[in-house]
Amino acid sequence: MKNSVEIKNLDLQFGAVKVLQNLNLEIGKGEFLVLLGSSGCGKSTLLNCIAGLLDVSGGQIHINDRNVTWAEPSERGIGMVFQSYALYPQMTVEGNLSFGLKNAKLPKSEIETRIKHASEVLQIEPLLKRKPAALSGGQRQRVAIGRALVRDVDVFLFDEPLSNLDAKLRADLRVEIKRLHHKLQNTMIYVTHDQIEAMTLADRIAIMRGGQIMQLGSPDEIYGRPVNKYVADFIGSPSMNFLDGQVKNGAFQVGDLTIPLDGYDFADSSGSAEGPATIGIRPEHVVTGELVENTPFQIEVEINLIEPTGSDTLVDCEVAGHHFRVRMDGQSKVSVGEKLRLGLAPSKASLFDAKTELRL
Amino acid sequence: MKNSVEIKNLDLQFGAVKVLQNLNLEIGKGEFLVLLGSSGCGKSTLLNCIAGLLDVSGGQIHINDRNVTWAEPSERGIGMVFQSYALYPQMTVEGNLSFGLKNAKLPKSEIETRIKHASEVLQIEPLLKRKPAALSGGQRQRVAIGRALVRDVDVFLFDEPLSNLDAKLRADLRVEIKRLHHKLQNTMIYVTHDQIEAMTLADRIAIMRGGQIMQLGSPDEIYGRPVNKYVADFIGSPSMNFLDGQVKNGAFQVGDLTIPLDGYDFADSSGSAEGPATIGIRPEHVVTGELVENTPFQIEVEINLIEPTGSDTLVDCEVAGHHFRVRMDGQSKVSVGEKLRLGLAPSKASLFDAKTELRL
Amino acid sequence: MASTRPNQLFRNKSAKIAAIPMIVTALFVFVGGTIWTVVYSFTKSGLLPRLKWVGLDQYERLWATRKWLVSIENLAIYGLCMLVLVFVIGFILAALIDQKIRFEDTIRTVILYPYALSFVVTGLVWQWILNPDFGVQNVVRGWGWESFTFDPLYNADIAIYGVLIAGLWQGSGLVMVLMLAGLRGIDQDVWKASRVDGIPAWKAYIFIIIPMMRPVFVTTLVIVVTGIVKIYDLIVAQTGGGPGIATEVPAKYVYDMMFQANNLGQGFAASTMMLVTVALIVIPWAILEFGGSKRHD
Amino acid sequence: EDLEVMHWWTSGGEAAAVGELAKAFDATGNTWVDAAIAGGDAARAVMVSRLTGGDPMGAFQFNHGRQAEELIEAGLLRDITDIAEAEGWKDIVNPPSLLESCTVDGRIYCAPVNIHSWQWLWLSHKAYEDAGLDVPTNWDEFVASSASLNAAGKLPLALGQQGWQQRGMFNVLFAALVPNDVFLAVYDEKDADVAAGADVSRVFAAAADARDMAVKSTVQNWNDATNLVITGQAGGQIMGDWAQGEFAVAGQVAGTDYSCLPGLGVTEVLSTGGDAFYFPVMKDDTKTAAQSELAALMLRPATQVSFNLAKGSLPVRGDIDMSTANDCMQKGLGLLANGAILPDTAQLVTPDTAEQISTLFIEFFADTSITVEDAQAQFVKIIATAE
Amino acid sequence: MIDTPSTPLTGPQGPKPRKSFSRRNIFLYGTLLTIALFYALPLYVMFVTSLKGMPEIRLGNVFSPPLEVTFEPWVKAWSEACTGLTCNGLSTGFWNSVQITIPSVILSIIIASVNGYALSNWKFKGADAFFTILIFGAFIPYQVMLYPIVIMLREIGLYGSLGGLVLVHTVFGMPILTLLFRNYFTSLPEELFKAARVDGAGFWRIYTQVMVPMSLPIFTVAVILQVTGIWNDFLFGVVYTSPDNYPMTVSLNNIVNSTQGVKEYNVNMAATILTGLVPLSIYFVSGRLFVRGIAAGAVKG
Ligand SMILES: Nc1ncnc2c1ncn2[C@@H]1O[C@H](COP(=O)(O)OP(=O)(O)OP(=O)(O)O)[C@@H](O)[C@H]1O
Ligand SMILES: Nc1ncnc2c1ncn2[C@@H]1O[C@H](COP(=O)(O)OP(=O)(O)OP(=O)(O)O)[C@@H](O)[C@H]1O
Ligand SMILES: [Mg+2]
Ligand SMILES: [Mg+2]
Repeated sequence: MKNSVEIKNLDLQFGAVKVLQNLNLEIGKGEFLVLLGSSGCGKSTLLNCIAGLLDVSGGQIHINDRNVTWAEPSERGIGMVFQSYALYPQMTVEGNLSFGLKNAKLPKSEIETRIKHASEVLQIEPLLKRKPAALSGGQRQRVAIGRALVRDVDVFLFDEPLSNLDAKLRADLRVEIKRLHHKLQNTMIYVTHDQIEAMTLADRIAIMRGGQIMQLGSPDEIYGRPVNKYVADFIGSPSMNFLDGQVKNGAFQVGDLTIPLDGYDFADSSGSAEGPATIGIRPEHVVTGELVENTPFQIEVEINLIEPTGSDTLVDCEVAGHHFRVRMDGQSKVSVGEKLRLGLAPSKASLFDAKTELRL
Repeated sequence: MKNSVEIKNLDLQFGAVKVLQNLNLEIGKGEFLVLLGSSGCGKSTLLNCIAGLLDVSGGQIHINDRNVTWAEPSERGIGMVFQSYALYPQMTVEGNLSFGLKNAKLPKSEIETRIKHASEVLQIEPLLKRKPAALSGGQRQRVAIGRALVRDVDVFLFDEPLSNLDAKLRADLRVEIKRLHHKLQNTMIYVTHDQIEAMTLADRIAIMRGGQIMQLGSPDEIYGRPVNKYVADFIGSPSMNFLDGQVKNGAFQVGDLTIPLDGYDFADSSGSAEGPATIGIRPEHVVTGELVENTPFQIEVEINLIEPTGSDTLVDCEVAGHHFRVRMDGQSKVSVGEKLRLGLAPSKASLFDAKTELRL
Repeated sequence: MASTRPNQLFRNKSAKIAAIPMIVTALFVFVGGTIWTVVYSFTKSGLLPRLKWVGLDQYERLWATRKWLVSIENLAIYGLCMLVLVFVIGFILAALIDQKIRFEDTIRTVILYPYALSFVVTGLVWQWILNPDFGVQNVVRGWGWESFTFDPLYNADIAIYGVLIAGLWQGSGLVMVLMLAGLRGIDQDVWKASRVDGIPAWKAYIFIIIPMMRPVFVTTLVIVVTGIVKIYDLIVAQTGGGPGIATEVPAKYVYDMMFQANNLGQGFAASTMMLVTVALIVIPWAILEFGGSKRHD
Repeated sequence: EDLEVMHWWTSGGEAAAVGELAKAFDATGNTWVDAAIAGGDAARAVMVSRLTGGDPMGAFQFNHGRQAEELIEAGLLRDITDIAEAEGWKDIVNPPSLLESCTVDGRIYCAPVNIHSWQWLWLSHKAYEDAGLDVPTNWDEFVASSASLNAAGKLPLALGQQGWQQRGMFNVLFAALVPNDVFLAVYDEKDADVAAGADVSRVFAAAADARDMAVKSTVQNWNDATNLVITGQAGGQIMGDWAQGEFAVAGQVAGTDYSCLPGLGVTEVLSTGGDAFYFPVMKDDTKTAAQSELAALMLRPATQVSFNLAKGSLPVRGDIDMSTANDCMQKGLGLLANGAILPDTAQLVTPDTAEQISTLFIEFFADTSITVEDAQAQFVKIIATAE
Repeated sequence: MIDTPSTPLTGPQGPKPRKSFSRRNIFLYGTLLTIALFYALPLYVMFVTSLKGMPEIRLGNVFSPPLEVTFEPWVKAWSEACTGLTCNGLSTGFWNSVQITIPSVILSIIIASVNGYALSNWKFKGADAFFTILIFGAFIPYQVMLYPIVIMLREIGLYGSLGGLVLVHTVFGMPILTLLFRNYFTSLPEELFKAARVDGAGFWRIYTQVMVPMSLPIFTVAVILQVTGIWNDFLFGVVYTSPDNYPMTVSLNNIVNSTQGVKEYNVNMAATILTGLVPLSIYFVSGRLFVRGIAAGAVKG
């Protein structure tokens, strides 16, 4: 048993619209995989296919080395948590948790044990007799997870479980899910379009776009070495700054600036590519203040706009005619119109081909 | 004309439920005020009162020094953007923008000029002939703003305009709104429960709770010197760490730790309070690595959990029996179970009375 | 457990089994009944259905019969007026009731109650009320307005409108309730937006709210139109098709032919014409409305 | 044995009459199971449905006439010739045309039970008194009086605005204003030339008169029209013998408060429409036996007397004592006895034709722009295509 | 907490004064009152007529209140009016009607709701075609189908029985009800349905345990539509059953529609009001649910 979930050449279309195209994915036992992508890219569709809630148009799905392509959802050994929670509104929390077990005709004692265990893990014991309407968002969310938990399955599917919550609750629940994974050690497939969630939770992240997987890798890899401009732009908040220019003689030229590329790790290790390209620099990788002196490339800009977020301060400026953002410490005192010196380290930048948008 | 909006002794009740209680608020001309508070605290209600969409139960509302308590919404010189956008679904974007103007019997040329201007500012010219259903979330949002914009009013009211959007779009639109404010220089009252939005956009923030304003001040003030524990906890993500203990002899005692309070700016400047209290320390104000040496208070902890977010790494640990979170640089390489040295600067901490929860 | 694609016929088995009553009804009752009707419309069936073919004779006679032509014309007038007015009245009532008024329940029930009463007698009551000698006209004249004339049921030119009044009285309550429900489903923010825009309520209803209520209108439309096409009892109870044949309608023609004239063939020919017309309208519409797209939410 | 009998006699008098039949039937040791549905149309629909649905009732009421022909052809109805013969109906039924209507190909399929006649003009004494006129004694006087009645604020002729009343009135005019042979030539032989002739023109002219006289009649139901006559608001009404019931209920006395003119006082003749019972073929022999008993019983003198007195109709046999009948009914009995009778149109034309004629007159009465000539031309067309 | 002690307020403050006789209110309540009167007028006429004796009715003014109130027409309508030989008024038919209405309403709603459920959540190939036919069926005049259905019922041996009538009501209620339920179920969150499938619930279990408990409002709507329709039905009741099962409307029809003989309008009116009481009381009881039901579902198309 190598893989927990294996998806082979999966195709799915609604009528003439191809939503998933020849998709392959292997997820190891106990792995926490996050599917990340913008709205409409097919994340939920993929999850629904795995769960058996949509009939695939082609390809196979294996769960625990069993071909389940045509199996009923309940026979696949999966549990699923929905974006809207989808709690049964007329049943109590206990009813919600036990519904699936009763369907599976489990003995009463067994049902009780499982509910007890799940509600302990999720700390919802005092809520068991309430109906969903009497719960707060976070509590509902936990019940929804509990419903997957009691099924005692190996694979958990989460479809944007946190996207309806406010920022604070979201942060708290994120931690809880992470903790749960540590405790249970089962496979989790987690859909989100929130990249903070993806980065904090995932063992590996799959970035999807238009029904295909763009990049599959650890959060570090995706953050640090995005395979193309789309991924680079998608990951990171505030998002990466892009400057369009040329790679020439081991340096990047944009407008009248020349950024040396010494230390940049080219994808094609043989040599340095040449030609029109885009350089991407994360706002948090731009240094200011005294540290500037140590960087290979420096520039002075005028501050256009300041957004203090408390912990950080975001500064908008212009570099070579491109809108450029810099993240500074929350305590920094700067003001609009002031001049600011910035320093960049090419080793932390990303270069993309102007045409293919692939990493250079 | 001192103030753009003035709210005096405002009361509002639904039947027996008092939603707003004796609320006073003055908003200067051109100010960007954010109303921040958890769900159900009365933010929307207050905004609706200002807009004239709800009849107040007591008190007055002045806009541009005119008592508008009994005026019709359309006569108040306000524009409003709703959480759900509330676009007229069957009209084109242009129709949505012009409907109110046509109704006010403005000359055609004037209507055209205003629409042209608004759509330029918001960059929605290419969308003018489309219907809302054919727009993406962000575009709809801009149309909703445009509808307020064409009314050419001094006061804009926003009711959680971004809460339905995904994180990335949200960040982008936030910037746009900020920019718009810079350009137009009109008064804006903006409701949200997302504190990042509040911090980045506001000139001043009003933190609401249970129909009352807890604290009104600049983002810095609110972030740095919260007046009570509620505000302190509410602002900041990840949220502030709280340790319950005692203030004794100019130091804070929790468990067997003693945190010196030298440099702490007591609210009651006369002297240092004594007795049971809570200390609040923001995760981003805890230092690690070499910098620890410079801090007045240091402690070694074991790492329980790590959450890398790309740009930062959040570390969970335990301090004096309390759950404690630390924000580290995204590049820091630490692992669960490892020991970590932390340093605190009391000057950046907040102290709250254990009973009243007010700032000491 | 299948690793190969299972037989399509047996997927979704329970749903197919559950839909059997619907399929049987659709095929046997509606399609079967329709075919049966069409087939017998080419026969010379009298009191009993009999397969004595006469070709298109029944249709020729049908279209040569003034009563039928008048029926169609009446249905067109009645249908159009009813459709427009029942929606207008139903909507206005719903809009008025939606103004957070007091005694809403009472008013709603008063307006809905005609729907509960059978036509047999409501027709009679309206006959009385519209009767010039002891109805409204009489009362108004009693007040001193001697020249007041209101006798819709006794003037062949406008008799159908007399029926219309009763039809509206009976049917608008249901439309009102449906519309009210639709109004309650409208996002309150849209209302607020229109108030901020300074749009008067009537304008907001016409330009904003009504277009947003399309789904309710569709459901209501089906209910109202089926009621119009099948109108029969009211006419019989109120005017019996009179004065003269001024208020005859197709369904009554069918009924008269079948059960009074004992000429089933003619009745079937008339109903075939009705069904063909309905099919021409309903089927393309239904395909647009219900076919194709999956879920409308 | 239980025998279900279906009919559309639901009003008070009718129900009482049914009660007499039921009593008589129950006395034979059987049980009459009553199934009454008001309204001939609905009732006929039910009867036909029950017959085709294979769940026939024991017996059912139908109008005399050709309505049942198809049911007989389809073999759904029982041949009761043997009973008729055993009971000697041929000799007792008066007029014999009633039995003829029950006969198809020489076999008898129904039992006639009563005669209802349409040809009555009911006149209000009060109305004429108020207008200072004498009560007319025939149709022409009645027409002549209309102007004065009008002047006195009275409605000359009360007419309910329902089709069957208008058709009925036309048929009455037809029967009363032309010689019998003309009537039969048109309705029985379907002679279009006669229908186009001058005799028939007189009927149409009279119908036009009636139309003018009734132009202000705004009531719908026949009994509301009758009420106008009772209260003296209208001069008269042409309506069948059942109208008598209304006068009786209102406490009016024939001769003093109102007059009845059979055959409109012109040709004193009555048509012999009425009701008959049919007996479906049943599988159960005991039911068939019960049917036989019922059929036989229906024409027995005792039943005829009690039934017809209750119903206000005339018996189908002339050999019984009806001395308890009232004034108008006695007039009718006298006519019957004299053989001053015509078959009812329902016995002569198919329902389809009747319906067409009916529609024509409904239109004619409602629309004064239809001329006498037009109407007659259309009538001729209908007769020409009638079967 | 900000609590600036404020100076005494001048000018408009507090709630906007609303005159109870504002133009808006006069218009609103005036219109509603007028309309309510218009709607209530026929009921008034029916009611006063039912309390008059026949001589008074003959006097003619339908609007005048009874000079002499008599309840006899009500008694007569309920328990004395004759239908042929049985003179029990509406009372016998009443129980028959109850016996017809209850199973018909239940069966038609169950079948239509299952159809709607299958059409919205378990769509199979061709389902839409059948649905379109159903909608088409809603337009077919009942009379036309009278004989074909007699034949069908005869073939399946249900002709003349209560079961047959229940079946007929089910069939003719199906189009509109299916439309209603289909639209309602479609508007319920699809994820609930999916969650139940993951929980291993099958077609029926999801229907009974998840969908039905969430759809009480639309069921109320359906009950109202069906109770009104079936309770007031005359034609089917009389054509497809035998006399011992005739519904109340047959008595009503017999009271009202007797052509030859004396017409007792007061009894007619009383009978009609009595017949209408059952649906009417259902409206009263469920008015609120009715609105909510449609709002939550039927409305979405
Ligand atoms: N039933 C359907 N018929 C046709 N197209 C569909 C259907 N369901 C989904 N789609 C399309 O499939 C694509 C993928 O949808 P999916 O729900 O998987 O997106 P997603 O990645 O989950 O987006 P989100 O983040 O908004 O939930 C979308 O473009 C959508 O329009
Ligand atoms: N019509 C109403 N009747 C009774 N209570 C109401 C009504 N509208 C709002 N409330 C109550 O008033 C309080 C404030 O509501 P409000 O909508 O202003 O909250 P909010 O701060 O905007 O919250 P959110 O962030 O969820 O939008 C809530 O507790 C709510 O339950
Ligand atoms: Mg999704
Ligand atoms: Mg709000």
